[in-house]
Amino acid sequence: MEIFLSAIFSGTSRGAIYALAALGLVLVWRGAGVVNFAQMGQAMFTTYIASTLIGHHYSYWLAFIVALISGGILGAFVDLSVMRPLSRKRSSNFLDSPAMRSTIPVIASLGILGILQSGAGIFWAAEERGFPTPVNSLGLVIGGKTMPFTAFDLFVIGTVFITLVITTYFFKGTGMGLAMRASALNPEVARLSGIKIGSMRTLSWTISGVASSLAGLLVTPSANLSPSTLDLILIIGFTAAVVGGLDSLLGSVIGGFALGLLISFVNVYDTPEDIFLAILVVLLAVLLIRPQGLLGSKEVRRV
Amino acid sequence: MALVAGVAVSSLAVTALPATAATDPGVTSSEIVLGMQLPQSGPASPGYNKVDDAARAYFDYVNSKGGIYGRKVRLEVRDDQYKAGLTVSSASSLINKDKVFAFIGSIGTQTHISVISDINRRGIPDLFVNSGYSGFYTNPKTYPTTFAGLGTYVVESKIVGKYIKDTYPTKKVGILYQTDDFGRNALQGFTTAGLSFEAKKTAVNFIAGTQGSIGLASQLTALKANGVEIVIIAAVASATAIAVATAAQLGYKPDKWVVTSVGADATTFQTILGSKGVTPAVSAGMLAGIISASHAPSPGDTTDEYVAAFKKINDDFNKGPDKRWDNNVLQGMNIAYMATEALFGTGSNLTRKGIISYIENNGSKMSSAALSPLGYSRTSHEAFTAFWIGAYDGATVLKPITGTRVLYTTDSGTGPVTVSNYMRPALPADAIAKGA
Amino acid sequence: MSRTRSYGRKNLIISILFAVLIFILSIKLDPYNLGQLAVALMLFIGVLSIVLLTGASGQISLGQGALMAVGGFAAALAILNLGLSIWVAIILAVIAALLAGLLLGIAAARLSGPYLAGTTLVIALAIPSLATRFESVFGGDVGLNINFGNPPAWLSSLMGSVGYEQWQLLATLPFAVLALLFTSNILNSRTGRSWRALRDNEIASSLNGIDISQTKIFVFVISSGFAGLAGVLYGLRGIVGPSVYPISLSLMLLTGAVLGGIRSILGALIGSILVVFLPDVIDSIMKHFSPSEQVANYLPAMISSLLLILTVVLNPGGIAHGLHRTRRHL
Amino acid sequence: MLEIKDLVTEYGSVKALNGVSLVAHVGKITTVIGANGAGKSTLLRTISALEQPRSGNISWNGKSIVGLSPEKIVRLGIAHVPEGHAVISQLSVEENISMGALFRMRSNKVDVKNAQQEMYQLFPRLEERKNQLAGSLSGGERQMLAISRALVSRPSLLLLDEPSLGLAPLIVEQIIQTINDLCRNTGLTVLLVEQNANTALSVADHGILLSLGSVVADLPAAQMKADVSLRAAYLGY
Repeated sequence: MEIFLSAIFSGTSRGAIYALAALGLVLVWRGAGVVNFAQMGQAMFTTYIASTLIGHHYSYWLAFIVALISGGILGAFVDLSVMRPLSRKRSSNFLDSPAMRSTIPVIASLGILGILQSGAGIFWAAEERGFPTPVNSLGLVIGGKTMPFTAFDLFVIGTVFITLVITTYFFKGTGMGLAMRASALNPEVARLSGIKIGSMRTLSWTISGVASSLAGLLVTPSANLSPSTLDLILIIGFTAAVVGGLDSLLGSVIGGFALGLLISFVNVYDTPEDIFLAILVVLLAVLLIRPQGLLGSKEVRRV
Repeated sequence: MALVAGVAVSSLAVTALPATAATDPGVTSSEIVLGMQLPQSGPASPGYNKVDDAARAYFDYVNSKGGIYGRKVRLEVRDDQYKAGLTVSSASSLINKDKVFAFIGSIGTQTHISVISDINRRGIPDLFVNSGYSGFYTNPKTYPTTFAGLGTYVVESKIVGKYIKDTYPTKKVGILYQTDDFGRNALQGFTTAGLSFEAKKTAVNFIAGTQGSIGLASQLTALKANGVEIVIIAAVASATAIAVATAAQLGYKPDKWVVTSVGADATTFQTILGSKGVTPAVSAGMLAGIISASHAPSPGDTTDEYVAAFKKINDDFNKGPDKRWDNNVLQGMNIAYMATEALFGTGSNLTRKGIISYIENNGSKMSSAALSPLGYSRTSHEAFTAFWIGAYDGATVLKPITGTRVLYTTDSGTGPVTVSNYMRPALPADAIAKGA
Repeated sequence: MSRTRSYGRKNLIISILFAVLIFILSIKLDPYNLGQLAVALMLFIGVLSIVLLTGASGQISLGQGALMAVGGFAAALAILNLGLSIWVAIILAVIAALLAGLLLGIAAARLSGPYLAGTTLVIALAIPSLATRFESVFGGDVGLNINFGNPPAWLSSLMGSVGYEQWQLLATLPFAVLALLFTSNILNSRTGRSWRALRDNEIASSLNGIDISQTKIFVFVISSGFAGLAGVLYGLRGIVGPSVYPISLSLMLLTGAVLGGIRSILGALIGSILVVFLPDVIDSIMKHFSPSEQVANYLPAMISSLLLILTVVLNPGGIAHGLHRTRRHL
Repeated sequence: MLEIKDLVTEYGSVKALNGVSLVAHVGKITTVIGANGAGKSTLLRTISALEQPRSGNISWNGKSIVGLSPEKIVRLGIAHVPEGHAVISQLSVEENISMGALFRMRSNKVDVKNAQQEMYQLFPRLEERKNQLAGSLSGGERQMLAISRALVSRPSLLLLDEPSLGLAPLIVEQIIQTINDLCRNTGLTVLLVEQNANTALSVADHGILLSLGSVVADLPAAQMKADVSLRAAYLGY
């Protein structure tokens, strides 16, 4: 029983982080039509910034805020320096087919990932570091048993929930959110409606940068910080986003928790070596059986 | 089975080696070139990336004292990122471009195995490899030029396993091991030593290190739920730190933690926890009482003459990005120290065959910072065959557990664990051993 | 028809010239560069698998390294357990990779763009992990030792002494030439044209009677065979194991393909030479500036990532496209 | 007044517009008719800057608008309803309408609300369905929605591309009538592109016949409607 509960609890707390990573991916996919494979690289980079500040005895919360802001700036920079020039080039003969149009940004994002990882290597990678939590991380006691579930885990879940509510409200309840959705869904009609789609794209990269930066800050305490720390989170986050439906915010969060539990149960009742296989199986199963995911809308995009 | 193809090629080629005069590559009248392969970037690099700088610092020290028979030692280092595909290329670069005389201190079982056959086939000395995989050393006919730079995992597990069985005969013993060759080798070693584990209950594994330490909390909960009182951790130092910290969060306080020597590094332990906001005083408290085995003195034991001398050399000569004194630095220095000794011992007419034969014949008499005897002989290329059991005190120093240090020795086969009376040779005045 | 035949003759001549050029280099180069050139040829075959897949048919794969692993492991098992010669093992490896490609292709045919990219990325991670899952068969993290062995006596007697790296290169060469010939012929054939039609407009090509999913699976299978071949040869340098085929290998192939020119065979060659030799060039330039250890270690990766982005943004056709344009201007 | 002079627009090396000149007067409906591929849609797309002209000039109320971005042009009061009932099917009806007025939101919130209400009065069926996704609407409703999306920005020039395409005659009649009323009552200038020449010419003030990217006739609508030979030559009936 204790082991079962522990599997549930650690699955939930990891799931919250996967949810956040998935949310970041969905934000850029919805806002700019790009799956950003550099996302967790950006998160890693901003976590290093936070870690450096904390190392210089600044408070956690200052470092936290600075990391989120730099996450936003980094996201915007990625868009302005690479993705926007790329979308302008869409008339070139290498980008004229839909297949290549969706492939080229993926390749570009891998290049960005490479730059961020090697950059972090140059700046910071001589030593391995940990990363602190803002609140105490002693396990919750249930019936005299300490569970792998801490105040920090609650903090993470709370943060994910708040992020979900804010982003959902932003998209559904504000004009800016509507403009962002419109530009992603149909750039031409959006432009004819007077929406500055370039700015909207940049904005979604910015918001996603903040969300991923948040994911980085929250996931790193349970691992160690190194340039490639968060690669795995990207892969799990992607799978979570696909499971939930790549265009659904709520779906991505549900997908994140589902993946967290799945991985936790594979880990506890099978073996950690099977985690990657389990991820692959789930991903393929969803894509082949229900390609739009749990909550994705069917007609949005062919996978 | 896996090694069969390699064997056939290597044994064939070695007999065909030309008789070498003093014209082996990498040796001139003024210079000896050595090569080292290790992960300097990428996920596996933290910690290990200090070994080359430490070794180079020692060689620079030797050079500042006039070198070896007037020859300065130059250490060429290649980053293989812990990817075997790159190890092959970087070995070729060291052999063909830098024309190294010998390899020293290459790090990693899974990387080194990709080049060991080729290095041996060419008759290049492959000195003091930083891998505890006994398959490299126990049969010199297979890898005639390869010598260990660590005690084997099997020897260590047998010694620690026997200690646990003798000291805590009634306690429930469990193991937390990382999911890779090192973790599995350790599990196997402790099983050989007579400890028995039950998968998923008292033997649990996790994905360690920078990939996010997946499942650590659940695995520790499993150990806790199954009433494990003695927990052996077989993981790299950073993952060990995270494991101990996670257990504390879970309120899991086993009677004893036992950490393998690979994972027992006080500096890494404190650095990792320090960057998580744990003060040095608290992390020292977490470390206190943890049992580990070592073939070397504790890096924190500055009363040890080797430690003191090496630390001074490190301060003066290390130009690496992170030169903080720890096990990795001590190990790097010690390998360079032993290499220097062997180079001196071989004589001014330095050849590859010469140095191999010197280590095979005189290796067991060589000195090193290690408190353990060296197992080098014509029939075995194992390095440290003895370990002493210690526990960390409150000041992060590994101290002999019974007050006086007892060395236990055994082999990588099925031989018994016995007490060793080995006495380490004293450190030469200039901290440079000149060989027999 | 006659056009196809003239293409065929041209391709044959180019392939022979290519073989002769590499053969001359195999006599001229020093051992280190021989080994590097051998790696470049192995990766060339791997990059061709991307030229076929992404360049010609518009499907992306970040998991070619996994297919290389399939080839490598199949060959290693055949050599070590069945005692087969490496040449037979290479053929078996290609067959194994073709089968793996069929399985993947059936799934992949329904995916495109980022979905396909993400899925193949997960594949790149999951397949090598099987090696540790079934350690007794695949040798775990340590892997399985195989190698090219010693050069045959007839070759040594023909060429004088054949060095270890030289033999790696000479043993790889025929496969690279075959891959080159096969790729250039298939891309100029009707099959190749139907792939390009698919890439440029799926709907139109299905109206023209091309079976979309069958064609996609077929490309995937062929491409996998190439990757498998590259994988065995790469493994024959000493070892087959998970750390030989990491994700970074898949990304390296993609980088090579994009830098050289993702739609060009010449580009594949340029790209694979570039990813192999560029780090060496950067190293030798950096030596003059004595950079810090971290800069020295991470700069090559940074430069190749930077080149990747610059290529995609400024010149998506890669170097080959640039050359082609320059030639047209002259 | 919209004034177009010697406009040339190319797709690659194909000239879609080959020196088009025309004038659309304020408060009037000007219709551009022509066969498929005559360059009608390209003309509208060039005006709203979705395509950049190779040469020539477009001026609105005396000022050149060439080189401005589509977003800017909307802000000058030029609204374009592109071909094919262009709405965003994944957004609700209400969202589609408000989308058209987003850029005025900050400057005049009250008027935006009013404009939205006016759209529902204009097309009551849209109000009934305002929370449905646009994708679930019928073709006619979508066209109404597309027009509302454009009108809600309170344009002074409406570019309307093939509103009748694929719709039942009754619906076409209704839509065209609405446009006509708007034009007569509010002084809206309309540039209406149609393949269905009869319908277009029956409401328009002025007709322009385009063929292969060039203007072949520029006549009052009634006159063009009566010219049987012109129709036979260029429209095939």
